[in-house]
Amino acid sequence: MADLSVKVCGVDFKNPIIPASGVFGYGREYEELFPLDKLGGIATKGTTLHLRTGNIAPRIAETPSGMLNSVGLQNPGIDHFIETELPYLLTKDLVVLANIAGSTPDECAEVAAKLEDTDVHMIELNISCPNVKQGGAAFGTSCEMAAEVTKRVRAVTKKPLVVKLSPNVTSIADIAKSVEAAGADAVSLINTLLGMRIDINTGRPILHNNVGGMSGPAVFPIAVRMVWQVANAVKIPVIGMGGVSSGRDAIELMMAGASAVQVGAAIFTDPYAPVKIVEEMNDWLDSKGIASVNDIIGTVKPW
Amino acid sequence: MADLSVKVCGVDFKNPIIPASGVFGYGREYEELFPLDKLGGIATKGTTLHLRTGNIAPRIAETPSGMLNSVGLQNPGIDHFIETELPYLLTKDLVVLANIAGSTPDECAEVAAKLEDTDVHMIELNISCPNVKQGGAAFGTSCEMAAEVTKRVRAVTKKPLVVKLSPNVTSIADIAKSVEAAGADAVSLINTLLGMRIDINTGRPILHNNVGGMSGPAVFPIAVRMVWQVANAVKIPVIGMGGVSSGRDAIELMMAGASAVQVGAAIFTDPYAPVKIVEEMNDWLDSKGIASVNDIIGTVKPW
Amino acid sequence: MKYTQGQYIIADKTAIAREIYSFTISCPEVAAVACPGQFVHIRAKGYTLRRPISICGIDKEKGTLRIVFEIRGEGTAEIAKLNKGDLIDMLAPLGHGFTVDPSYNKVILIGGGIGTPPMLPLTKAYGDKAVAISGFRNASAVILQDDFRKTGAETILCTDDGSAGIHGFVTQPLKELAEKGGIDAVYACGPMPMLKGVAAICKENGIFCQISLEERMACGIGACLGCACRTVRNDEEYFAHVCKDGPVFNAEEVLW
Amino acid sequence: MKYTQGQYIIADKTAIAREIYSFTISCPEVAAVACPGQFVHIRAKGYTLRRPISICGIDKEKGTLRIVFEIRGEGTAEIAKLNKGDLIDMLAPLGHGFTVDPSYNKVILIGGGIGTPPMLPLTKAYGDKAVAISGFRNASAVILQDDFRKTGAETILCTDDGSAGIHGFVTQPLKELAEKGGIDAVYACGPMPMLKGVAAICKENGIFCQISLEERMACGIGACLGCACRTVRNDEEYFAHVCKDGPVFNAEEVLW
Ligand SMILES: Cc1cc2nc3c(=O)[nH]c(=O)nc-3n(C[C@H](O)[C@H](O)[C@H](O)COP(=O)(O)OP(=O)(O)OC[C@H]3O[C@@H](n4cnc5c(N)ncnc54)[C@H](O)[C@@H]3O)c2cc1C
Ligand SMILES: Cc1cc2nc3c(=O)[nH]c(=O)nc-3n(C[C@H](O)[C@H](O)[C@H](O)COP(=O)(O)OP(=O)(O)OC[C@H]3O[C@@H](n4cnc5c(N)ncnc54)[C@H](O)[C@@H]3O)c2cc1C
Ligand SMILES: Cc1cc2nc3c(=O)[nH]c(=O)nc-3n(C[C@H](O)[C@H](O)[C@H](O)COP(=O)(O)O)c2cc1C
Ligand SMILES: Cc1cc2nc3c(=O)[nH]c(=O)nc-3n(C[C@H](O)[C@H](O)[C@H](O)COP(=O)(O)O)c2cc1C
Ligand code: FES
Ligand code: FES
Repeated sequence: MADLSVKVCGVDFKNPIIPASGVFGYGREYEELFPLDKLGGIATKGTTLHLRTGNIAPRIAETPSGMLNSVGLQNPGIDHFIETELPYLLTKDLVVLANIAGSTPDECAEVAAKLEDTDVHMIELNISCPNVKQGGAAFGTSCEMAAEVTKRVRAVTKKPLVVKLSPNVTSIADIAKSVEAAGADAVSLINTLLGMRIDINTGRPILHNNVGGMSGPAVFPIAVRMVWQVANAVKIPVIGMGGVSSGRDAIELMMAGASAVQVGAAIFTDPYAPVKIVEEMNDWLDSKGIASVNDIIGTVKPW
Repeated sequence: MADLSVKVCGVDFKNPIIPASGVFGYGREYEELFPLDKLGGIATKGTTLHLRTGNIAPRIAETPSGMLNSVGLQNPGIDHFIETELPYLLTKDLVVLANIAGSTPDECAEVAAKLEDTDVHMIELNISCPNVKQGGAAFGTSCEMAAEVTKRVRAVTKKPLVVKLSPNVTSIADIAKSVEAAGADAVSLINTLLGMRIDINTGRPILHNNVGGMSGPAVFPIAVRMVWQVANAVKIPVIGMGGVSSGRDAIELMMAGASAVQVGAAIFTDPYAPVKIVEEMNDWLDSKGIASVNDIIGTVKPW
Repeated sequence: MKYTQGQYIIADKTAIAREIYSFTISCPEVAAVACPGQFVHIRAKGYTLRRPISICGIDKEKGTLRIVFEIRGEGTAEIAKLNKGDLIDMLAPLGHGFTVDPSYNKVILIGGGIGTPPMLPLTKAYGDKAVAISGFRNASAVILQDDFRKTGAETILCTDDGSAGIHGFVTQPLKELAEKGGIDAVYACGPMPMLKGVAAICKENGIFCQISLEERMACGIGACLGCACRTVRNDEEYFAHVCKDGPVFNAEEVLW
Repeated sequence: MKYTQGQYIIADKTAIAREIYSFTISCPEVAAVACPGQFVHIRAKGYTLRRPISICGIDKEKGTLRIVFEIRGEGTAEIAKLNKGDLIDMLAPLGHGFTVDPSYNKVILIGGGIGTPPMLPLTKAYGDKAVAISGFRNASAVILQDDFRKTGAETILCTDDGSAGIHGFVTQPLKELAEKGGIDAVYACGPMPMLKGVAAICKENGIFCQISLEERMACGIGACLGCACRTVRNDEEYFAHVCKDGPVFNAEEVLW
């Protein structure tokens, strides 16, 4: 048994695997299959100040080795989260990352402020949702906006602040440096890549939102590259994600520089994916005689 | 038999399918399998002023539904192309797009100038190769640089000038508008997305160049989105590519706004892919009773 | 919701029409809790998303489920390649099924095309209290009529082109029966225009109506919010999810 | 280069060691033109890139090819799932094979591990003029020794751990034979360190040496420039491509 525990900005994870925001709800649905405390943490569904009904369906399309979604941040609002979902999650033995979003820096700060008096472990500020018109991706695609929203949230919270970055940018390393300078304790990446599918028989985009966020195995090589670039650009920890579907993928992302790994779309293919990934990582480390998963973080040797 | 012919900036293609630059060499190798005049055109391997030996191997890695390459613009130089490859290709009944690149705007212009006295049908200026240190992607990721290099090439050529765009940008529509304003007759997209894979057993990137360009079916939804965005942003024609592997894909890209379609990585999976795609497009159009492929270009009806 | 994920043996496979297959799957723990109107979420090798397919038969004694599906695209084509004896990967049973009320004396069950399979276990539940109306494009698309007859229900067959049964849509016999009166409930599954037509007739005649909806799904269990469906509950708009709140909804709740 | 792409029937499949399979493939037009040292490029269902596998046997009369490959990753695992009677999609024959010179009187053929299969047809071509040296990790990894013996060649078996044949590397017997003299050519395929060792011994002893290299490939036919290999030709550096200029190179041309 290798030691799988990691520490990310002072927070202890029993293992580095975390279901990504948006794919796992608030965990309840998957409890039917396995106890949540098998997981290192959970990133909860992106939550805004007020209830959001999200985009009109269809919201899901399939792509080669991946999928598009245009859920559009449907969520019951931060108050509901704090009252109904968070207390339950906090009874479990895992790290809770509250994923938050907003249409303005003010809204993001207001949401974060509401979490300040809770026992939530970390805040994951989503500045990269491609599926909402205002805020969302716009924050994540300019260094200034990214820094601005990070600063505002930083000002209201002492919780470890993870800023979640968009891959739909020319230089993700520059955005990462901006949010680091603005006070982020960590960055997480990647959010989804903007994509589109058309039903050629109807001549209509499959998604009612026309475009949506692509995720799943297809995006994995882009995630590896971005995690590597960002890990080399900033001093704060990086939480990696994007297309991870096996223990080998998680190890690859950690070698590229991730201190912990989130798992998204793979859960739709196999709901046990996060649990299996933990086991596969352990088996691989054991087979290599590596005592602790910390010994592989950022160890890739470039040519 | 539907009419598959299309016209792109005044050049007639008997059908809209073109093997993409870099995957098809100068066509000779594939002639063993089928006559080149089954194709609408051919985009030749990216050619620079002088011979380039390219990057050190490994240059190829596989990814879910895709691949990475880091060939690094290996080519025999423009003079060799003009003397040895072009005359042969011009004996065939298809449109020849000479794909060119350079480390500086000057070099690009010099290469284009050399083609001015040849009978090549179109120039495809690659401002987006992620695999070379200088020039390459750098030109394609800033509106100013993209416009600058386009202007310089425009100044020396009267040939239809297609500028090939990089997907590794925050707004590909903005880059497209810049090159349109700078005198491009058409744009082609997408080049490859920058990605990385690591061999976890050696702890080394699989590619000796560390990172490489991702292509293949995995990137198709990104190509559809970008073609759609660019087609809505510019008035010049768009040549679409990125992950096309079937007649349905080609039709989808044309509905999104492409006037012609290039096929890259799919040829590695099935060398007959471009020929089969032509047949599949024809069959689909016939089955729908659509008389001409022109009737589907840009017809997607957004919600 | 009680569901499991597992690999189950395909006990039987039959092609029942062109590109339409019937699988009998041995999955006692699923069969034990499954209800008419629920669905299974099937993994297709090589594809990221599972495919939702309705339950078409539940044999609690034998511990088997039956599904009937049509090849519509790449994923269903991949699933159709599985053979008797192979393992099928399912997340099941999922969703909220039909309301079966033993006090009802006469119910009408309507299936259109590949929407007929989920009506079969419900028809079985009502037996001779049921009238099962099925509609298809043409004679060669007709499926499951023997199965419906075996339930003891009265069966009515319609085809769009009249090549089998009544020439016309399922809404025709429904309208006649509804106007005659004495119907406690109508249940339907099929294409959207059909469901709208059915719902309208029921509303007009004040008959309780449940319909089974389709939407593109990812998780299948209510976690991803992918399969939104606009409904009204307690006079308020409610963003329901087809996989969890449905696929069966009371017709009056649905915002078409 | 004369090659074709097609779907060919697998006439025979055998597991010859742990995770190592031998396929006999009925492909008369490929067998007719194939030479020792060439390879086939096999499509693996669900994967973008084909897998290059050396030709291990050519039966021009029966119109069959033989390949022997090891499961190394996902693609070869997928190919290994194919069974006798199934179709295998190949682009073949590809590449530049070994130089077979009838005037040679004594040649040494060296295979290391999964590099032994391509040496078999070459050994057959030389028959009793050949000494076939094979090296493996251990006894359980040993393959093809009966086949080598049947060619009439003298065979020498080495294992790294001495669990079969000579304890040690293939370079040991090679060195002895080379120093004794009378060798016209040495041919080798196997891991890089082995090839380097073989090339060094041949250089020292002035023996003509050809080696078969591996590189990651996309097209397999010289079009994509993916499989670069640094070589020297006519005293100039030449960026060769393993799929077209190789996989067999004269050892002295290779820049290691
Ligand atoms: C609750 C429910 C029950 C169903 N029951 C049956 C049944 O009993 N028999 C049957 O033949 N079909 C049924 N369907 C429809 C079936 O799910 C689709 O035909 C199937 O998903 C299409 O997949 P594909 O691989 O053939 O098509 P593709 O076009 O390759 O699928 C691409 C993606 O779109 C989704 N998709 C495409 N069409 C539909 C659709 N109509 N509904 C939902 N998702 C879709 C797929 O699931 C997949 O994610 C049901 C759908 C739902 C939602
Ligand atoms: C000319 C040539 C002849 C060969 N002959 C044989 C043979 O006769 N028997 C045999 O067992 N193996 C042979 N190999 C090696 C074989 O091609 C690889 O083991 C195989 O491609 C690995 O694929 P995978 O799906 O198992 O691994 P994966 O790691 O899943 O493959 C990922 C990608 O890397 C490539 N790759 C991985 N390892 C190699 C490698 N060593 N060489 C080239 N590409 C690689 C794959 O082709 C694929 O594109 C030969 C290779 C070459 C170049
Ligand atoms: C259905 C769905 C909903 C998502 N919702 C959110 C969200 O609310 N907030 C967020 O930060 N990311 C959201 N994401 C992005 C994921 O958290 C993750 O960044 C992305 O999917 C890449 O990982 P993957 O390839 O493993 O899925 C969502 C992704 C999916 C597929
Ligand atoms: C091996 C390889 C080499 C390439 N070389 C070039 C090149 O020289 N010039 C260029 O403009 N694009 C080059 N490309 C990019 C392709 O032309 C194309 O834009 C990209 O691969 C996306 O299409 P696909 O997904 O169909 O492969 C290359 C792609 C591959 C796979
Ligand atoms: S499919 Fe995920 S909520 Fe319905
Ligand atoms: S693999 Fe394409 S040139 Fe060798």
